[in-house]
Amino acid sequence: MRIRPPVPFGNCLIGLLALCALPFHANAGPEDDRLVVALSKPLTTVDRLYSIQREGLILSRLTDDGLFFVDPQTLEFVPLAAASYEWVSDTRLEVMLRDDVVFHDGSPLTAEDVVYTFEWVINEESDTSRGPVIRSWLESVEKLGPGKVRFNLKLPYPMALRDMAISIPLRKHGTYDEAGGETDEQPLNGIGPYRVTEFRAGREIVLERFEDYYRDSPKANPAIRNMVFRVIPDQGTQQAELLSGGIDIMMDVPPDVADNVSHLPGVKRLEGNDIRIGYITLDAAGYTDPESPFTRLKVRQAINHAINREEITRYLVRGSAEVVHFACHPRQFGCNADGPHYPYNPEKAKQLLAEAGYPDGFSFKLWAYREKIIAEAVVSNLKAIGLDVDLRFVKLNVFSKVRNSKDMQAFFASYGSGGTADASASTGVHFAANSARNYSGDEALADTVIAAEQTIDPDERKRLYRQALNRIAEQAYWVPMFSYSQNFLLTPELEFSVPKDGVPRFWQATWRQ
Amino acid sequence: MMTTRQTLSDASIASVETPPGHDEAGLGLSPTMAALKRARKHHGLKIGFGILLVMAVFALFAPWLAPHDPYMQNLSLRMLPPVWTEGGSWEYLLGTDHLGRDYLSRLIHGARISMTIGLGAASIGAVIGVTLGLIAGYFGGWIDQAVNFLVTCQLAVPSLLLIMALVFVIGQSVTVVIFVIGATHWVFYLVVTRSATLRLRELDFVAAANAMGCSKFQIAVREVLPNLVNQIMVIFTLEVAVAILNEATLSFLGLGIPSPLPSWGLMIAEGKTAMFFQPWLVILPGIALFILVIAINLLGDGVRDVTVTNRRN
Amino acid sequence: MSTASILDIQDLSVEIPTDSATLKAVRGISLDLKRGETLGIVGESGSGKSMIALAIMNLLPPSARRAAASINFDGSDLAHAGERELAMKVRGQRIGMIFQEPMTSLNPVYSIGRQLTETMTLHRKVSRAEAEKRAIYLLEKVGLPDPASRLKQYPHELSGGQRQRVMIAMALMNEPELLIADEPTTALDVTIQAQILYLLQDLQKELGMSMILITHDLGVVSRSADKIAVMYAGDIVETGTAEEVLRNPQHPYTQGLLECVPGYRGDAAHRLGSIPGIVPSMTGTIRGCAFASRCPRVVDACKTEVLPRKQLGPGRTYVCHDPDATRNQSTADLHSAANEVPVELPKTPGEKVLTVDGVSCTFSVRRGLFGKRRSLKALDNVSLDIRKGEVLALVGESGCGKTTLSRTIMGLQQPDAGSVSLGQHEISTLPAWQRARMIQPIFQDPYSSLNPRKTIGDIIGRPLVVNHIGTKPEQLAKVHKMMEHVGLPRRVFNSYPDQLSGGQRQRAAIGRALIMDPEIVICDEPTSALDVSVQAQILNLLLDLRDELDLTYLFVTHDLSVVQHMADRVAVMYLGEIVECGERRQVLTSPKHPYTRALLDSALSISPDLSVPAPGLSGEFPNPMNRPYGCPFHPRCPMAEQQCREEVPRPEIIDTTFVKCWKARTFSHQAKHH
Amino acid sequence: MLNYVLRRGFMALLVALTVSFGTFALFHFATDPAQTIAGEDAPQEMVDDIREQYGFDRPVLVQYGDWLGGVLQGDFGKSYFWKQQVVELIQEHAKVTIVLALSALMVTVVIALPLGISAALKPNSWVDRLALSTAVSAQAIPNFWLGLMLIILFAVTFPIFPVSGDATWKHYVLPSLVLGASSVPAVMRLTRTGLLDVLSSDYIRTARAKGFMGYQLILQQAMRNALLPIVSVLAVQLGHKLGGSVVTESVFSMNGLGRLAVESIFNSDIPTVQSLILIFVLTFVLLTLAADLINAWLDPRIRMG
Repeated sequence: MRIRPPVPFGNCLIGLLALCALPFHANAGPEDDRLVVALSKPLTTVDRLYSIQREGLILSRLTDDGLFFVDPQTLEFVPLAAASYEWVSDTRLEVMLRDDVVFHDGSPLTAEDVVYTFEWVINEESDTSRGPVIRSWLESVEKLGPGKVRFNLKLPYPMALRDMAISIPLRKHGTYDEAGGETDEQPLNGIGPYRVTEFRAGREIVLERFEDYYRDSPKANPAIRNMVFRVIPDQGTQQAELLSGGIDIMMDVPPDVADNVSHLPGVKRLEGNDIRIGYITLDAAGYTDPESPFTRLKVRQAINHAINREEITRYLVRGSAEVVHFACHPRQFGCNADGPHYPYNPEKAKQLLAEAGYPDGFSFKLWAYREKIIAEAVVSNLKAIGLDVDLRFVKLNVFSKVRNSKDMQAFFASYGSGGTADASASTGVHFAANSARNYSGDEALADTVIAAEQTIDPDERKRLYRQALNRIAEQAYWVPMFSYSQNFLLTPELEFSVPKDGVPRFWQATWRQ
Repeated sequence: MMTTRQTLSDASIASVETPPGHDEAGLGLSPTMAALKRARKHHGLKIGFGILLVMAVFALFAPWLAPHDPYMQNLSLRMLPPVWTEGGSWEYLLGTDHLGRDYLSRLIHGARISMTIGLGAASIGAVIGVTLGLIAGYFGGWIDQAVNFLVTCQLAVPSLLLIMALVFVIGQSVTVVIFVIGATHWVFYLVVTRSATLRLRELDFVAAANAMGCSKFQIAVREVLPNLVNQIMVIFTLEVAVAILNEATLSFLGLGIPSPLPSWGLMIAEGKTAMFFQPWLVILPGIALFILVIAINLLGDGVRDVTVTNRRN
Repeated sequence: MSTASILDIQDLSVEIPTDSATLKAVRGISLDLKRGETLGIVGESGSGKSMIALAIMNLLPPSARRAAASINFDGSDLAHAGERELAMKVRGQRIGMIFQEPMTSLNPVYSIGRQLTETMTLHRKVSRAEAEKRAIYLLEKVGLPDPASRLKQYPHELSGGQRQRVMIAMALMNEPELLIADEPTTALDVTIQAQILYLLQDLQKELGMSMILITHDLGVVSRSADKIAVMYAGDIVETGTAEEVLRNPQHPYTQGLLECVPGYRGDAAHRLGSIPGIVPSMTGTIRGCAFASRCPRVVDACKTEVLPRKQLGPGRTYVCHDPDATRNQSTADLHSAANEVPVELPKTPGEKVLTVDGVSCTFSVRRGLFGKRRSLKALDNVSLDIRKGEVLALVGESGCGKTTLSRTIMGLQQPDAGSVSLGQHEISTLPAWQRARMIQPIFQDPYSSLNPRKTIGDIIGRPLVVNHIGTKPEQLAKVHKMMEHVGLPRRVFNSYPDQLSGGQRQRAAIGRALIMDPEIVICDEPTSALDVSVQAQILNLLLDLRDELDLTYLFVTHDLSVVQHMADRVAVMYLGEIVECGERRQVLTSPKHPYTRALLDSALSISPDLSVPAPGLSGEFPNPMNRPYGCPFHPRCPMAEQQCREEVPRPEIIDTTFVKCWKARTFSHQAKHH
Repeated sequence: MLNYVLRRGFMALLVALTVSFGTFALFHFATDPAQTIAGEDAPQEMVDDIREQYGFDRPVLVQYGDWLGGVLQGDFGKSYFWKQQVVELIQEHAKVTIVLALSALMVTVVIALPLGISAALKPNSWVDRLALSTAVSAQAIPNFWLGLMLIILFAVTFPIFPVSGDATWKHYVLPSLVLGASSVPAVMRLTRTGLLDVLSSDYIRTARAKGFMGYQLILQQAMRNALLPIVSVLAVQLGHKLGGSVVTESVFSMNGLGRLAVESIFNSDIPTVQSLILIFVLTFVLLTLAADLINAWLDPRIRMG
């Protein structure tokens, strides 16, 4: 990687530093034990049950605890508010609760609260964001004793712990009743290590360490007392604020910006993993046109050979990003296949095209909704083998509309698996029969994927996923591109590390002494 | 109906001057010649025309004049600075962008896009606006009311939002941008055409045409329209400038010209994230835009000064 | 009345720089005005007469440059006074001014009261109440009824005549010693013109003011002015008393101008004199005499030598070489051949070519932003016929419906009731092309009647093209022939209207009207936008063409001297009705309707020995939206009785004249004994 | 008068309905609001569920009627994207836009009027030339680019004003400048030509003949007439500024209505888009109505007809 110091505007450095003198906001930093985090996208609610945004996930890891959580080191699902659990059968899970967990309002967590939370989620009326997913596997919840609940599943579902860990924070009995619920003083009544003291929708969320948090939680004793999440949609502003001390950390920094800014004094760069992968889906099923060139294997293979994934990953994605060869993130459970790789080879690509009957190429639209630079680089690669590509770069909602109505010949997209280190979240989501993202039209493959999702035995699951992934690679349904890398910019005073799944856990942050 | 009688007066300077600049034989210059004569003395017009000519040459012959292929990516040569700064090279005079494409070549090709969009959109606007204005002004009555309603609708919605919504929903492409900008910039033509038509309709030469048996269509097209040409021309140039700025704004907001086409607005948007560190990425296309638009505006103002004479009416 | 000078202008010049050259609007004129006198400055458009008026108080447009040896106004030199001194002490204080356009000369957004009183309170310590008192006094003086309530009104609520009265009152607020009236009546109807001139004359006498009256109308100046200065091309070419100048003109231009006025020579039907050529370019210096190129008496010396100003007596001067060699040639003499043969009186009336039968026309008009639609009856049961070969003059003031009638006759306006027939055919049933070949218009304003984007050749030939008459070469030949007919040189074929003078444009308009060989030509005030000398040319041309081409004219006009000159029969319109219609001689010498009488009285012929007659009509031309009940004329009629207020008069025929008046018989009887 | 206001009001409603139905249909046919509500990574079941739950599968007319019915009862609905009552959402964002629009208008007036007036008083002088070149350049500078240049300038060289956000009055200085500058050319030119026209009119000559001169002539005689067109154009300009200063708000990251509108468009947040359109249209029509009424007050010809 070639890194150039920002010479032409060296004085910019001084200027940006001068910004520090400005009384922007109450200063962040160790002086008042206050960590200010910049959010690019506004959060419209602090209740994780009603938000699926990534920002919501990051926040809820501070304010909420579920029965389980994802261990940042191993990425395994381990008990959190639960003391222990036991699979009574393939479809029956019993969970024992801790007895020292209290809500932010001081009341203790009881089995009633757990039952209430899950019943609320699977109730159609409640309209929670994760309801449909949970309903698909959870039949009912029942209280077995003061600290014991039982979950009755509709079918064997290995990812139940994942869902409980990521999607279902525990709520106090009656939270969503007319009378109960949120007030201005207490926007959220969770059991996490931080409590919400102020919530200004779309602008700011203020958290304070919850001193009554249960001592033997893996998340116990966070170092920093106050946390503020400020919504600053503009990257440039975030940079200026970071340099002037208005914020302590910014996330999702584009690599170019990270390169530039990290050379200024007073800024530290942190690179981290992300479980997100980028890929191109090709209309192998011929949804757009039964005669579509993409229905031919050789065309799909040609495209796989045409794209210079190494160069794109190295120069554009950068950081810890790696080229991926299969339809999943290598860190995910079950993501180990041995099917064919397609190295960059434009000559071979042209040859394959000719063999498929397109010596002069053909024209098609490539749809994309994020990382325009990469999309452009892909287009450039494809043009080099004689294809006439029209890049349709659109917003997500348009993208979805067209994708869901199966009107795309090819699209570049990415998927973060909701931070789940399991192939079911990537391969499963993309190749299930009912998935709008599935353009393979391969029913056998869909069956394999479903089978993997409903199998508890880890080895059997691994085998099924290998089978599916190899099939995808052989048929070249996808062009798997790369895994992402995350860039953080932070004040050097902050000590913080990025977990493997890419979802920051700010309760781990500390001030450097 | 209550017409004030035309009167003899030497109070107004205009009538002293009519007919303007008689020669010995009592004949003045023809309108075209007179306008050309004035044009030669109009500095703004000359400057504007000169700049435009140069830019038009660049736009027309971009493939031959640009040093590189504007689409050619070289990922290992990303964001080179311009030649005059440290690290710049003569190979890439104005540096490269975030995909390693030659910035100068993209700027030159960008002139093409701006001009195409400007001319295309302004023409579409002109066709819509002039037609509606002529119809509304000439026929009046409920047609005028209906057109007026359309105008109110058009004016009441913030035009940039409307354009954005349309492009967003229809999809991005050069054609779509041209049509959408054109279809939302006809009010100015309409208002001017309509009021001029209303005024012309009352003039006696229209009555004379009526009396000689011309059809309404003939009158509107053969008698009224030629008299609007000057004004339409002036509006056209100004609307070209407006359309170019609109396109740049749209592209800047990410709803205009699709990548990888080198639109100046898009280039500014792409350079924006790095604007504190690679400011040329933002400054250069902006200057190009500014020069093009100011040249068009100078030309437009000049054309107006030159063609709109202080005639009697 | 003292004989001391109140205003003495020496060597005044005005220059106006334009895009291409500098226009010398006034070229070193000198003038002298005695206290209590009225000086009339006459000249055609472009002669620079208004510039003098503006130059005296330095009110010229910002670009204009004024230079003068001195402008001595009662001891103070206005030529060298600063702007501040002029504004504080002279303008509106000692010199009042009235402008031509009453419609635009008052500020539309302020009330009459404010505009009147501020004239007094601006630079003097006068209380508002005092100023208002004076305003009310003056408004009454200028003949506005109910003056106190007028103060709250705004200009747009008043008619043109009323506004001009307000302007006069405003000019008089500070009892000025000198009143400058720049074409004060040109924009007004004849009856109002007479009223205003009478008022001015009256006030001047009463207040002992001096006055400068600037006008193009020789009739007006002959009645109102003590002394006259004649202007041509920025110079004063002749001065003297009104009597001297008008009865015994010395300068060939003055002579020529007078010959151009219809009715100057008394009898009606002879050819008018005319001045050939056009005014020379006012840019650059003129060598010798400016009039030389048009002068019938021109000799070589005129074109080169500096002109002598010849003094005939005190205040009686003219600027001319007055060459002996050509002493007996005058403009009139040039046309003596034509003059000796009076145009024949119409032979026995021909067949009816056009019949208007009971036509009514109503418009609905919305006034203002908040107004409701109201109906306006432009024509009320009008009947008329025109016979082959005659000239029917349609006379009336603005708003009387004469334009609507002519449009209806041309088929451009659908009547609500009644019909217009051309020969045997009703006009609405005729296809446009057929109608176009039978009836063609000539309009008032030659600047708006020709499409500025077409060449003269195109314009004249257009009717042929539209109606597909003849082949291309035939059309071309016809256009050339027509241009010859109307006296347009061949080389203007490819010129645009803007390149032509007003007279040439009107000739082109006539050519366009005649190229289809129509039976009837409707001339809608064809000369009222033209200068007198050009008017004469056009009138002559129209009469010549009638004889040559056997045409029938409907001649719409407000000018009775033109009617006198042109018409065989006359129809007088008032508020959308024809109130009198008959043979020209009958109508003009023994009018049957009081309105016709009043029109005749108001028409000011050139007679320096007469003054402006006292107005015979009260009030203003009414708003057509509020038609009076009964006889529409009754509010202004000096003879109105109960019956006139209640019943619409029945039409009747008296001495072959059609008339609509309850009092017609008594009136014509009275008139005979008058 | 009342009749006139009612007629205009009716027109406004008609316009608002037409436009809002237009947008509604447009979005209905081209985008999938369900995905917005569900989010980027949402699984299929969730999106389908939402589509059904919100009734996006019903005919467009039914959906529009539903929404309109709510509006008539004062219920503007809940934002799909923000999960908040639209009314509250708009209230929050409106403050920024109103302050920005008004201060921008002030900038326009403060620059354009004096410049236009002095240019008209001394045509062809250096002031006139300055005014005209200001107008020509301001017309040619892309608004967003001017904003970026100011940000670079003020972030780097003169860090006096903050370059983004809307927290304090200081945050409004640069955006107001940028937004205000965009309407300077139009207002300036109009002031200049309007005043020139008035000054060359007959009634000003009359006033001079009465002894008016200098500032008295301008203020007491000419200004009121010259104001008429300016009032109208300022109303239109203010209307456009209130109607979402999309560009300025984006460049300076201000949470105004313009950005809200853009975000809502991008997210197919139909209830918000609809309500905003309704508000923009009504604001515009009301402002032009107000301008007409002010003009009627200034000019008796309009007042009395």
